[in-house]
Amino acid sequence: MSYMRKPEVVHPGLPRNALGLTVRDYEGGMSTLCAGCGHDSVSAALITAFFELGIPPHKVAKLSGIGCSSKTPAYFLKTAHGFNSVHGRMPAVASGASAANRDLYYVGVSGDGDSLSIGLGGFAHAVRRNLDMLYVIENNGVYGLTKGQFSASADVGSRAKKGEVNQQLPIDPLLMTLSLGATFVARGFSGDKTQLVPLLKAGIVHKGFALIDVLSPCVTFNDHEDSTKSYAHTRQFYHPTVHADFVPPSASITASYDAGEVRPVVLHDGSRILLRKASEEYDPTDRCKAFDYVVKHQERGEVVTGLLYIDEDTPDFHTVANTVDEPLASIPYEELNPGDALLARIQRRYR
Amino acid sequence: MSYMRKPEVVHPGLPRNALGLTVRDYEGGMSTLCAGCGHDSVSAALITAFFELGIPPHKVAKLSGIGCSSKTPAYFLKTAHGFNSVHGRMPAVASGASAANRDLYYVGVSGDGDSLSIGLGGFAHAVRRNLDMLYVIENNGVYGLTKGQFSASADVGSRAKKGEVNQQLPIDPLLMTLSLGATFVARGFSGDKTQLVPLLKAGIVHKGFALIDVLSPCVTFNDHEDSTKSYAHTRQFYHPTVHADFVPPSASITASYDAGEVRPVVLHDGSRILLRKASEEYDPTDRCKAFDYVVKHQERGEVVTGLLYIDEDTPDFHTVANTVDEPLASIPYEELNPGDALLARIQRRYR
Amino acid sequence: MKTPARTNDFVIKIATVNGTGSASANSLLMKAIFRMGVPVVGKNFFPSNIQGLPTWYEIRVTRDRYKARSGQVNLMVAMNAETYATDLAEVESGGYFLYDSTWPRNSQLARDDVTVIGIPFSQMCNESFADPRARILMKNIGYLGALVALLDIDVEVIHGLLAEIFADKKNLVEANLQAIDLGHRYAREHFDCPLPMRIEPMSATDDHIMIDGNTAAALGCLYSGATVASWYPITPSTSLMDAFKSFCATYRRKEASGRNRYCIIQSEDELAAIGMVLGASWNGARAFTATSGPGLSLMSEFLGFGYYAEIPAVVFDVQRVGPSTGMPTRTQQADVLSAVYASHGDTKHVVLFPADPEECFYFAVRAFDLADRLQTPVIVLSDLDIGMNDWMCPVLKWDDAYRPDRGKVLTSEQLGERPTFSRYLDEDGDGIAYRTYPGQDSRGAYFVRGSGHNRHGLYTEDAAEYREVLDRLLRKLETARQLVPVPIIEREAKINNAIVAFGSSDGAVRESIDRLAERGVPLNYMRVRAFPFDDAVREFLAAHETVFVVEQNRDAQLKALLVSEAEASAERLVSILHYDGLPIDCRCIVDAISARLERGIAA
Amino acid sequence: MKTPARTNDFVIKIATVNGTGSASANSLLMKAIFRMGVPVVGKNFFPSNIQGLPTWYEIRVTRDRYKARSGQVNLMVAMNAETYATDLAEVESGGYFLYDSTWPRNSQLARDDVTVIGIPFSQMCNESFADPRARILMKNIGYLGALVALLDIDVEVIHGLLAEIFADKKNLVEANLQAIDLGHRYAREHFDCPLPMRIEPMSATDDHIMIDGNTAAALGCLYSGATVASWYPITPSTSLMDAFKSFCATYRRKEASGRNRYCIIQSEDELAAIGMVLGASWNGARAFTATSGPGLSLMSEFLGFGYYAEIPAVVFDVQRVGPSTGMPTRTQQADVLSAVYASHGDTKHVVLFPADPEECFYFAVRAFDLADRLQTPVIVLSDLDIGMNDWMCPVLKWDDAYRPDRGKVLTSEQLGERPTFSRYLDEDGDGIAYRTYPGQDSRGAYFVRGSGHNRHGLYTEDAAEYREVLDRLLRKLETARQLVPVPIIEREAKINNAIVAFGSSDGAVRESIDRLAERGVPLNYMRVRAFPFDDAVREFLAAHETVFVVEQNRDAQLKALLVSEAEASAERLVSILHYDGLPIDCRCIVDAISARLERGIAA
Ligand SMILES: Cc1ncc(C[n+]2csc(CCOP(=O)(O)OP(=O)(O)O)c2C)c(N)n1
Ligand SMILES: Cc1ncc(C[n+]2csc(CCOP(=O)(O)OP(=O)(O)O)c2C)c(N)n1
Ligand code: SF4
Ligand code: SF4
Ligand SMILES: [Mg+2]
Ligand SMILES: [Mg+2]
Repeated sequence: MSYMRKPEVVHPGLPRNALGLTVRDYEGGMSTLCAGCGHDSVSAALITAFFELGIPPHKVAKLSGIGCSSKTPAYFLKTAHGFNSVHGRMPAVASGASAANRDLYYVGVSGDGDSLSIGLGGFAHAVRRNLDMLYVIENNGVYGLTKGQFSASADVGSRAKKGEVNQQLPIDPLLMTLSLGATFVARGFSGDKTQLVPLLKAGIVHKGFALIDVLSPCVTFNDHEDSTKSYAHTRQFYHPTVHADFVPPSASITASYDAGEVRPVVLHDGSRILLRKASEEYDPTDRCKAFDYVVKHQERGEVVTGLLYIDEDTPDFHTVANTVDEPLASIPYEELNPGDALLARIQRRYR
Repeated sequence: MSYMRKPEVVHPGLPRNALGLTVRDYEGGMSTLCAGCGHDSVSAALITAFFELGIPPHKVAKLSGIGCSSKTPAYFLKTAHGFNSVHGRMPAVASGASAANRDLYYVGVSGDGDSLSIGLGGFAHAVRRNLDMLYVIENNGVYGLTKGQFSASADVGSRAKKGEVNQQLPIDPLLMTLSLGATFVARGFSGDKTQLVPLLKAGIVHKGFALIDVLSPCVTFNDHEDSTKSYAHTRQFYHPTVHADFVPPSASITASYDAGEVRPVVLHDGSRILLRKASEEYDPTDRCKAFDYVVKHQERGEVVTGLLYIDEDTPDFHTVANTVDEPLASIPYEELNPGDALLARIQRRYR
Repeated sequence: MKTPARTNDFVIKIATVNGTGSASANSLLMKAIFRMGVPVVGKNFFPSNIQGLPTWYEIRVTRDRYKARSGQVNLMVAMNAETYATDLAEVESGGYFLYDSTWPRNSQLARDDVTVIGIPFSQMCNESFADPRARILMKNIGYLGALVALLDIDVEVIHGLLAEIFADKKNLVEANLQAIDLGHRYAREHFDCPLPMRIEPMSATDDHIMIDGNTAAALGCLYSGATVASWYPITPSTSLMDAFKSFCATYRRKEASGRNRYCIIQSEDELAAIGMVLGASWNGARAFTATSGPGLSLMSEFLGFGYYAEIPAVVFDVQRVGPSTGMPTRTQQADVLSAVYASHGDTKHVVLFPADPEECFYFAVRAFDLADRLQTPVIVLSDLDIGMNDWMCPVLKWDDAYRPDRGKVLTSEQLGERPTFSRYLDEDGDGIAYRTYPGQDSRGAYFVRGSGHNRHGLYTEDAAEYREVLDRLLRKLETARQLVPVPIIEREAKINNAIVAFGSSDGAVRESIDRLAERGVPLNYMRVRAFPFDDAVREFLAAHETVFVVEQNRDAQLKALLVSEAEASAERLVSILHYDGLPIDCRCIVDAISARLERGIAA
Repeated sequence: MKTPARTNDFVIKIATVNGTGSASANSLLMKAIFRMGVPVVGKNFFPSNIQGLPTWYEIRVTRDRYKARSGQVNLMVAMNAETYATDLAEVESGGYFLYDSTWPRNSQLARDDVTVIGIPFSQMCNESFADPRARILMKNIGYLGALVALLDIDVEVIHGLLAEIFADKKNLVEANLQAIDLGHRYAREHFDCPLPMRIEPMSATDDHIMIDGNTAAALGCLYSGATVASWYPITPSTSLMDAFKSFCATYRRKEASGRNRYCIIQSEDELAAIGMVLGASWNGARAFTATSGPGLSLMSEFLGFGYYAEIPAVVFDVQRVGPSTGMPTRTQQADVLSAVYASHGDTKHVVLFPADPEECFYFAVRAFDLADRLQTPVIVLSDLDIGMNDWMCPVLKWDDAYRPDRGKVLTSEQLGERPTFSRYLDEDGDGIAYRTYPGQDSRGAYFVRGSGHNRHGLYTEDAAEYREVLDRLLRKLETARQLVPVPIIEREAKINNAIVAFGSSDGAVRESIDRLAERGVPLNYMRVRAFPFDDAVREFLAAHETVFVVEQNRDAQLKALLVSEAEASAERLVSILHYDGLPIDCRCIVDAISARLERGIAA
């Protein structure tokens, strides 16, 4: 974003967050997506989440690959730096960026094509690295930008706009990341902002890799009858399992919950997630149970949503890398230069 | 392999298989791997498996990527065609080869580096395609050929020869392929041929993608103390779960088993696998249970082996592709040429 | 203001918003003119998104059968208020500006030298159609109706086309006719019809079709006997595979069983796509992939493998604007160097440069024959302009006597007759060794590898053995030189200067040669059609004083190849470069050459 | 048979089996000679496996300070019976063949003109050492002992070296001394020691070190202030990252906390490695990767992105033998074209060509400065010969006044002072725009993209806006031309012919110039050190009648660039190509030039 000094006109009545900013300060450029595209709702939810968390926009780095979904970082937080990389390679860019500056909030936006086809390997390795970032897959079962081919998340039996019926097994990002030891595994729906916004907030604050698979229908190529990723089908078979309320560090819990119904999880910065479970026996800290739960519902054609698994203990990328607290990019050269004298000393071993 | 007409001297007493061939006919070139390398034992097991199954060597296509493991197709079945591709891309080559000729037996040999790092995406998609092939990962926790860096299967806490201790989560090919809907998921150990050979046979005959993760120690870079992929460590923590006896179609079952102990699975060609389970409640046709079982034992530091999951029902790649029975590569041009007259007809729509 | 009579020689440009269904109206318009026997050139300028952004369609009516854009617009059909200003500015003096007068026009939108025609399309459609989607769609048919009247298009032809298009949906014919009528009637009632700029029937399109290069290439693949294809979707190559898929579904299904005699794999990425092609080709099938720039970059490791392990493969690179993701819906010819030199190490590929859809068809077949004969990847460099625009081409012909050249493949029988088989031995001195297919005979077994190997296909690190294979590959490239399509040369002995070009620049170059000839500047012409360069290319370059090399890229990539690979002397080559993403027209060529020659004369 | 006295001027070649520990004995031998003040050249020829295959180490003792192989072997230490025959054949007439006489030698292994020296190393070691592993290892030290006697090497120097190497393992010193003594004694007792071919102390190695290029490059990265590195292991680049890692572990750990001031990521593949480097550089760190040919191919999509989105990156390509997987443990210079043109579209990269480890160090630093200044990827093309062999180099110097050139980066303060910020605007006319780091200031925010963008960094599909950026990138390349290392030129006005070379061919070329001068063939010399080519390159090429271009590749890749990118006239450039995987020596150059000039005179 180039900038010009132009005072923006802000409605005086707009609510302000802890930083004194309004939601306007978190908006982005004008979307060029199709009217009704799920992805625009996800952008809106991200705007709300960052606004409500009160994170300064310039402390956020937005990253993406290629696809309609990957265009969206242009449509939120226009005053944050962004990196629209090449197809499927955003996880690598995010890893390098994080290595250089651990002080920023990283939010990656990708598509099911970008992450589950060309980018699958890189995605899996970012999970393995437990890179501290929010990773959103805007999942519509198709390659929107290239006009509606099935993606790897297309369900068996789903029909394409042109008539073809998919027969290949879908890759479920939840199951895959659970198998890889992910530390935050969630699913949302672009059509349910009430569920999505707290999920996003929790993912942003989670120290480690937070995957949120967001069902985000493609109105142009995958919103017809017999598509299992349409708005209608998602609404019908959508199964909220664990609702996550996000409570910032300073706030006290105001809503009243029935005892036993709510399970709090404390995040590294003192925020809490209050998990409200649809089913009594569900345990969002047991990855085998989460796996089983997703598979069993999938077999019934149901799409479970919510924060399905969380683990705040596995060390994140920088902890394992044992890097200093200071961003590497900010260390002055004077502290990095080993000096002339040392160079002479080092070279003794080469005599 | 170039050939010269040179009658090979065969020991007259050597046993012959149904085709009248001896095990010599299934051997390969001289290995250039380190003495004691696990991979050589896997080659030996493959020789036995193909010999015992009585498959004509020229009906086998051997494929691999790059690495010490990927060199091994040169060391078995020298009279079969082989394809040593580039690093991590064997699954793609296998997919194309299979598309062209569904009549061959495909055996892919890869390493943990080749399949779980650079080749992860392609590997996952071959699983998803349920490509009809045997896929062996010779897993040693390191990149052998590039001198011992940790691979993505290195366990947390395992120490490298140079002293570094791995702290990154391992990618377990079993868990990952289970999450992707694989139809045959097994683990063996290069040091246990009794278990490995029947697994390989079952994998060869299985119609669909048969993954066998074979623990195959690298004597040069990962066989020291504090390595979790050494011979000693593997022997100690190795946990056979489901033993698979392979019974060819014509044979009758001769060994006697206690009732309830054995569960037969019939393969598409009439062969049977007799599964003998270590634990009563284990069910090798339930992928969630298999997932749970592997994870739980892993948490205890145990490495489960055997045929952990099998599904003979999911259609394989060619079934989904609805291709003719005849290999595509063998269809004469005359049957493929739509002809001049039709070309004229087709072009009417472009007027 | 005088409007010159421009019968059958003018350009219509239609400005709309994408996703509103204007594409079918535009192609209907173009086809109608074509069916009236009048040559046309159609270019679609569309954005890299799915819905809601400006898009244009340009139709050149060209009685002189030119193949390129003229560089002018004579009639603008402005259906997108957002772009009114720039659209109006683009009209040539004496031209027309047709717009939707439902809403009042900004008073600034006026030019003395352009006739503005307002027709209330939206209003008429809103009054006539109830369904909101139909209202949007029919607006397009409405302007078509107006144009029928204004340009004197044969209504019967339009009716015929509609009947064909909606053969299955008769009820739609009705609605369309109604919309046509709305526009038609309004135009006749309010304006002098036809305009001086009009269509008059000719018979210059007999034995021709209107087809895009991707479809033609797909037909070529079908006729070449390709059975395996693998690709990862990328604009502008996607429609090639779409077309192949649909041809196969119709013409390659075994009737008795309904089973497929082909296998098309949508792979997980381009690295896998080319890997699959190599696997299938190794196994004896004809296999191909289609991609564009970023995909070609990703394929480069495997392309080097194919070169060195000597496995056939056919790759269509339908070029778009680079570098990087660039402009996916714009055209360029900037992958020349990356195609020829794809991969590290001493790797050089055979590359074909089709100029139009017709050549896409024939070169597709040729590419498979070359790949099999030479046992190497062959890259067909098309581009978005050729691949996605409909071009007028002579009807495609097929000779049923054609049999694929599968190259030097030993059968089991032949293997039995020979004492030895060495996969990489140059038995015939042409640099091409004999291969075998897997699954046939153990005596033909060998282990393909991208690592160092000797003439027998065995692993080697021996300096001399390694070199032997590498030197043979150079001999093979010499053989390739003699097999690839020769350049098209138009030459008169007494002319000293010339133009060299390739691919989709052909039309603009030919037109500029006519224009320059009119100005007394005669030029010879050579269109290069393949790499490695034939001797005729060398000879032509050496024989001319100044050679203008016309390319649609910034870095003069063909010129770089001509000097380094055809030993052309750089001083005599003058680059004319066009690389803004729009298909080249003759004006930039004429201007550059005129300027240069004038300077030359002045100097 | 006469053996010429060759004091300090001969070649020892040691043939062993890999995995048997001969490497340390060989480097001990070389270091001892070096410490005696005598210049040496060491080359390791090892197989692409881990254990059990033939391997050779060549040490040239060169009082005249040549830097290349001589192309001869005067003393063969043949410890591998499997290669006896070829090893013997390789010895120059008048030379020596030292072998393990424990087992009887095949009678055919004899040459009239070579002195065979048999010493029963295995037998002696078996008698002296109990541990089987020690028996194998000590055999190597045994032949070292024999060479000490035969070549008159200073035993004290050897003792000193052993004491340093085994500073922590004193007990090993003992065993080694014993083995040295075995060989030494046997040689003195059975043969006339020293041979006429011997070492005499000099003082020609003061202020020099023996270092490999990968280690030197890693030191350069350390001193340049690089903090982030990402790579995927590949021979022969792996040791670069290994060295960087070990330097960082020692010199970049914060003492107080034990925490790292660096982050090295072993990525999942090369595509990710370069992606991480771009991510880190975008975020303000100095970041780099190291790879070899196949990795470069895989990086090509991202390299084009870096070029177009204008993000710094430093890539070391330590070249090995291509095409494809090729011979990973052999050397070549065949990635020139793929490096310069990496990626589809109009992409051209800045490439540096270091000639030896010393230049690897300085060019590493230079590469980071150039990448930051030019905001673009810079590729440093080293090769296996430079990267993995120990070269004698002047001691490396560092100026503590050095400060990294981070290029045009706007701080928050500077942003505050300006009315606007446009990421891709050419404010200074040098083609370089201003950038900002993320995390600093919202006013510097922009969205990096590889898709079409305008001067403001905003998405565009507009022809003129697109072109503006592409044209500026060309201007930036012009600026690069003025910033990259200038060629090294050795030139006398009256000499008409010249050699042009780059990288590791330097030593062989310099030696051949001496040889040819002796024969009365004077030649000028230019070593090209970077792309894009400086004007001095153009001028030099234009000023000579015949220019021999020496390259270690098959396809004359530098020559191709010189004619296409420096407008050199192809007719005057004559290629001398060496590409069998072994480091070039002067003989092929001398022979080719002699032959050519004789032909020239005859013609
Ligand atoms: C290397 C490469 N290959 C192919 C493409 C073409 N391409 C652009 S977006 C896309 C798929 C996007 O699908 P997805 O990630 O699901 O995003 P969506 O558009 O559905 O939101 C493809 C294949 C490309 N840009 N780069
Ligand atoms: C593109 C590419 N990158 C890197 C390499 C170098 N390389 C060769 S083998 C290998 C790793 C092999 O590890 P694995 O697959 O586990 O096989 P192993 O040697 O352990 O059996 C690597 C990184 C290569 N050949 N190609
Ligand atoms: S094509 Fe689909 S995914 Fe893309 S913008 Fe339109 S609705 Fe969204
Ligand atoms: S290095 Fe390891 S994996 Fe490679 S051959 Fe030796 S033991 Fe086997
Ligand atoms: Mg999608
Ligand atoms: Mg391994």
